[in-house]
Amino acid sequence: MTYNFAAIVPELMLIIGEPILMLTASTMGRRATKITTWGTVALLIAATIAALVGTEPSSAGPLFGGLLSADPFAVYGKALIYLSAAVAIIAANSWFARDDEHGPEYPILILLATVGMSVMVSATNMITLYVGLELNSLSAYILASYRRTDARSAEAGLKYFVLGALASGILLYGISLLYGFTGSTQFSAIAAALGRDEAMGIGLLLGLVFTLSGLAFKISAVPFHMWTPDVYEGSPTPVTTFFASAPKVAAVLLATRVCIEALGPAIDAWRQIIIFAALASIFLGAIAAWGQTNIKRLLAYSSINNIGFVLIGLAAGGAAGVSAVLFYMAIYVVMTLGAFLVVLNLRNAAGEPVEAIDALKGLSSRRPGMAAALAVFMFSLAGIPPLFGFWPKLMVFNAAVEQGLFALAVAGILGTVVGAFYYLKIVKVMYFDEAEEELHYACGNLEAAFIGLFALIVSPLGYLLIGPIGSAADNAAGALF
Amino acid sequence: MADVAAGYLPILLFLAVALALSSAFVGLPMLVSRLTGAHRPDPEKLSEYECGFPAFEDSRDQFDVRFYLVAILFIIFDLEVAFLFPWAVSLMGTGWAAWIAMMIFLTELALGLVYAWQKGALEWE
Amino acid sequence: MITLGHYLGVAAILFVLGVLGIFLNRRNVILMLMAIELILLAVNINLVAFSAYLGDLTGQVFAMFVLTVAAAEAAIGLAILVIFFRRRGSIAVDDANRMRG
Amino acid sequence: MQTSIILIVFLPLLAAIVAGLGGRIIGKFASKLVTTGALFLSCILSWPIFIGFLTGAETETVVPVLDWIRSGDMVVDWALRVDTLTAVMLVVVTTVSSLVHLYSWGYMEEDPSQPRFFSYLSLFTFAMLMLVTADSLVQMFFGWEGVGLASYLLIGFWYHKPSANAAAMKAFVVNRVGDFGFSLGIFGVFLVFGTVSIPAILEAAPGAVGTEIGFAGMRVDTLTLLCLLLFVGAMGKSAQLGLHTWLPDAMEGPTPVSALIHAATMVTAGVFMVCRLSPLFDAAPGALEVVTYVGAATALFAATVGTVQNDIKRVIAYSTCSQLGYMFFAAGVGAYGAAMFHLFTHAFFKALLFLGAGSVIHAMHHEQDMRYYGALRKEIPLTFWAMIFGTLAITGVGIIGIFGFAGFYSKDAIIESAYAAAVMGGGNVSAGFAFAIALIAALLTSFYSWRLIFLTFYGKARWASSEHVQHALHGHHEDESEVVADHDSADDHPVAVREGTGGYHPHESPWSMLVPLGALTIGAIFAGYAFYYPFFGTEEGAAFWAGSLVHNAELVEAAHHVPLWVKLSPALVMLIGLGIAYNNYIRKPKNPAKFVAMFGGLHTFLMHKWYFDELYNLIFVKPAMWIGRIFWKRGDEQTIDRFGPHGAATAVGWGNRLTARLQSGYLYSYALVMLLGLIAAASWAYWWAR
Repeated sequence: MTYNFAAIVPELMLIIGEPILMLTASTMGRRATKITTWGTVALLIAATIAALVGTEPSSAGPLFGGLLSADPFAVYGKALIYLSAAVAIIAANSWFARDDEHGPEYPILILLATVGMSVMVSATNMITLYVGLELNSLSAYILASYRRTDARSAEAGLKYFVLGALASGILLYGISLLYGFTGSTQFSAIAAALGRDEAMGIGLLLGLVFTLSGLAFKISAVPFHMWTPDVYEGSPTPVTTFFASAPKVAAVLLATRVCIEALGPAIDAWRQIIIFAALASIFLGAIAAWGQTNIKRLLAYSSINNIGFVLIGLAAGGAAGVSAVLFYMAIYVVMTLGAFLVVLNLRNAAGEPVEAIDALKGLSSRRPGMAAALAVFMFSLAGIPPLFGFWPKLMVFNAAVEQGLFALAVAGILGTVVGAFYYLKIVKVMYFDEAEEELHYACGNLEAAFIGLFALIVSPLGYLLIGPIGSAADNAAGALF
Repeated sequence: MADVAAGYLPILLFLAVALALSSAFVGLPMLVSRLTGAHRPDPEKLSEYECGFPAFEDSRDQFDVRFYLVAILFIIFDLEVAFLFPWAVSLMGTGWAAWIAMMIFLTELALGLVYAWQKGALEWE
Repeated sequence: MITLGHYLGVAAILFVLGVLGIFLNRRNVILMLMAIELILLAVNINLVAFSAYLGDLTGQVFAMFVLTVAAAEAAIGLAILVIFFRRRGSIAVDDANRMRG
Repeated sequence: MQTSIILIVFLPLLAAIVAGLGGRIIGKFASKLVTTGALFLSCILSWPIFIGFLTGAETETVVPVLDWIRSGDMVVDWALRVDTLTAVMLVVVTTVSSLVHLYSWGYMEEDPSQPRFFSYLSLFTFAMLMLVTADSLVQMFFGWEGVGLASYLLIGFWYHKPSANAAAMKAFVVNRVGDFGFSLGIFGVFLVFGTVSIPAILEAAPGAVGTEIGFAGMRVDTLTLLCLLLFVGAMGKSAQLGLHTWLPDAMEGPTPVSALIHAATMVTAGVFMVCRLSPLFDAAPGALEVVTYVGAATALFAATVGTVQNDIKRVIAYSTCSQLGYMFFAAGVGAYGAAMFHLFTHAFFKALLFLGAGSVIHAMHHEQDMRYYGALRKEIPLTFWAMIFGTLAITGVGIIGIFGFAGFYSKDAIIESAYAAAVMGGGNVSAGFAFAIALIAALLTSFYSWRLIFLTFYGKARWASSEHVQHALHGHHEDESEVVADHDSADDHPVAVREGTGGYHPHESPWSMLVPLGALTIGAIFAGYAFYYPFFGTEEGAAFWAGSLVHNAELVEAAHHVPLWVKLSPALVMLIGLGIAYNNYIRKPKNPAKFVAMFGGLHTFLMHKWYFDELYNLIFVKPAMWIGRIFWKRGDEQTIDRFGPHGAATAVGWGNRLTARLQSGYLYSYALVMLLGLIAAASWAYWWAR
């Protein structure tokens, strides 16, 4: 047995850096938060570079006896995850600034979650999958209830924990059945066993269904989405920002890898389930978002809605479908981070963060730049051309049409029409309503720069990025086939 | 049938030994105190010992939340030890790599303990 | 003779009990934590039974991981519960409904 | 030519970005200068291309911009395609847009957020240019949505007006319905032909004649289905009957916007699309018939409603709707050249009428109701003459064989084509229907156009009772200091106040508004005369269009040789319309009131625009309200009203209530939903395995 440590340098950096930062922080007193924040950001950026640079073909194969893989698919996911986690950490900095709760633990917890996600996207074995997933989840539970003085935060943590534990129980039960009936926890071995059996036994089918259901929880696909609005609303906004970005990428990529690499030969068995989840997510997300008054809740339904479109790409399968999924996630992360960054910087007269959609009234006249950016993100999330958000939607529909899933694409397009309503509502409030109360926008330069950058990416100028992102996504998708 | 029962004989022996030992631990101090004349009962001493709680209260009464903290720390360190047993059993076959891996694991646990200590999580007050 | 089927049956029953425990119980969140442990136990029985049946150690290794992760999970669950209790003064499941819609 | 094409398309985008992002830094004057300058440059570059196509010096050119991605079989290169059809659109779009930019200098003078306005205008122009230069359907859809977005922003530009706000929403939502059809059409095309590249589709279209496809459980003709889906998109964008409700409401936007977007360019996108895909439509006679009927019905419907409107802009809006109907049925009978010709001339005279109306509104201090106008001829003579020429053009005044105003040629071409198509090849019922409607609509057009002129410029002044004018006189309006000054001077020199004026003196608009009016007047006079043969000649047409649309030489030739009575009939009905208008609004101004008293039912019917909004309310909104009373705690009438006749909105509202109930906040109910999902999936898998 050989140990190719060179291939997991990004993870090693994070794992070794984490206790060092934590112990330094615990002896540093007041400056600890600053140290861990920027130390973590630096670590994440370094890990991103290491991940992107260190992909020589020799490391692409199975590592550690097939537990992990550092193929382009994993690298694509890691780069996205590390960068969006770094943005989430930076975003928290000024938000927490005015209360004492921003301990040095916050970046550390995100760092731990990031290690978990890193393992998730690299896992090629059910055991690593589970360990990565749990490392991410356990950190996430704590993050959700991070604001100890806030009853809503505690409630969010509790709900997330109970439902998350139930979901991982379901997932594990499914994995145990898959293990029992295929004789392995290795993705490739499971696929081989599935390919061998002409008719699938009921045990195997149940295992497949349970595994997918457990994963569906993490990507908050309907009907396993119930936690999402409550957790998004209750968690401190920077945490919500984090939840909406990196873990979504990790979970979607993990689900994709499981579906293709492990369950690929059984595509006929899971495709219908994914299709149902996709359509249910699209429509439920769009419909439920309609009446929301809290912007974080609205964005939660928006993420459910968008995950539905991602699942269309997954249901299509094939290299084109997976590539569309990967592309979608990249753009989705940018849009959602941008939207949350704007929300993070809203303050009422007393300096309290505001979350009500009504608070956005008249934003356009006070902070036209901010309002324009949020409008761009909203239209882009709705997939209205010429904004960039239109393109990934087109790609998933296209992948579906190519696979002959014409009805699915039609229903998806109908979904975009329905979905446009609530995004429009935000724009309407910002541009067409008179301001009621004095609002402050404590937007630091760094945040403003991020907002500007993200807005630029999803603006029509983003289409220039189709080439590089598209080829990276294609390359990553190619690694699964 | 007899064969199966024979297989459980060691357990029966264990039970017998355990019973004997625990009886001894309960009985001996009582016996010794009587013999040495140290037997001076007062209400405090006669009340049932229930890990820090006054006895005979409503069983649904709330625990002090600090017990939970201790419980949390205990669970972690208790169950991580579950790794040690298979590791120890198979160490001959798995060699130095396994030894290093376990040391890293234990160091991590120790770091966690240090952190908890630093934070004052081990103080009762 | 205890066959694989028996083990799987026990595990399935435990699993169902655990799941039922989560959504039939409306009083106490602690009971929910116990129900979760029950589910994980069912999984472990499955894994170990399969491992023995297949003559493959992976299942038992997996069971060890599940066991330890479950411990960490329980610890975090308790911690969240403590926070929740401090804010609400109750651990009734019905009280966790400030956010909805 | 390649460079100039790139410049034409991207200069407006650049200007929009500069004015939009840097508007605060460079100030409003510089932003106005940048956007207007860029547009004029685009315009100057466009005309040589158009003339090149006229003289035959230019040929079809495709400028690749970006390899715009491949995803599996779908290859979308981003290329700008310029052929004759595009050249025509380029000229129309850039000319009208640059003039509207200039006009807005004067019209938006007092608006506080001018950089934003000009940025939107330029952005719109860019999107429109993207639409007309599209080489693939995806690219066209891109521009299509872009113009919709810009239109939404511009209609709602005066967002402090709740009606503008509602109108913007309505326009956006109705257009989404149309776009849904369009996007289905695009996917259908991709499914059938395996490509979205327009030339490739058109090439493959004849091969698909007679094939069938499964849709909604039925077997239907492939091409008919595709064309109808695409046409739904055209209907939405071009405000055809059924999806027309947004256009009149869109008049809430600033008048230059109405001129640019809702008269000359965006609303004609549907016509352009049908012409661009004319080989596809031509291969689907069933779809063409639908196009003809819808176009003719719209022409009649909008013309009738136009006769009773009192808001000057709404009259012109319904007129636009009606003229778009003309263009569609021209395309429907196969005379694509005539449709494009009318699109071309219409752009000039309709933009002229809108800008003229804007000038009147400007003079009358934002009063838009014609009942408060009258006798403005002397006060704003230049505007008056511009409007007169616009009216002469739209009503189609001219003498056969000698000279006529723009509309004379293009409208006659359409009417004659309809007649020719009706009698050709054993008779075509839909074309005959269209021909009859066209004559009636022409009469109505003449009537309402002259009614507008007479009510506005002739008769007695009726300004005094206008609230807006009153406002101006008493200086309540802060930003109209100029008018207040006028009023003061009137006080200083107490002259006899003319009856009905209330002492108000309308003033002619500034030069920046008059110059565009002059330029468009030239277009309204000569655009028909100058370009009749290239657009609608038998041989010249074939040479000019050069295959960029289907040129049915037989039909065109037949249209040139229709009987004399057909040729004379448009002039005749025009004169009748003029006569009725003159009789009722100049000679006997009391007649309309009597007429209303006599035919109260008809008048009410027209005033309510054939009860379309009411019908939609009844079908979509009322049931929703009823359901709403069950599910809504507080009746959310506002929301529903705002989104009006849209089943989707109400269904969403209803579903939302349901999901909110599901999301009860209780942990166990969440767990239950998860469990039910799990059981459902497992049962499905079990069923599937059997």
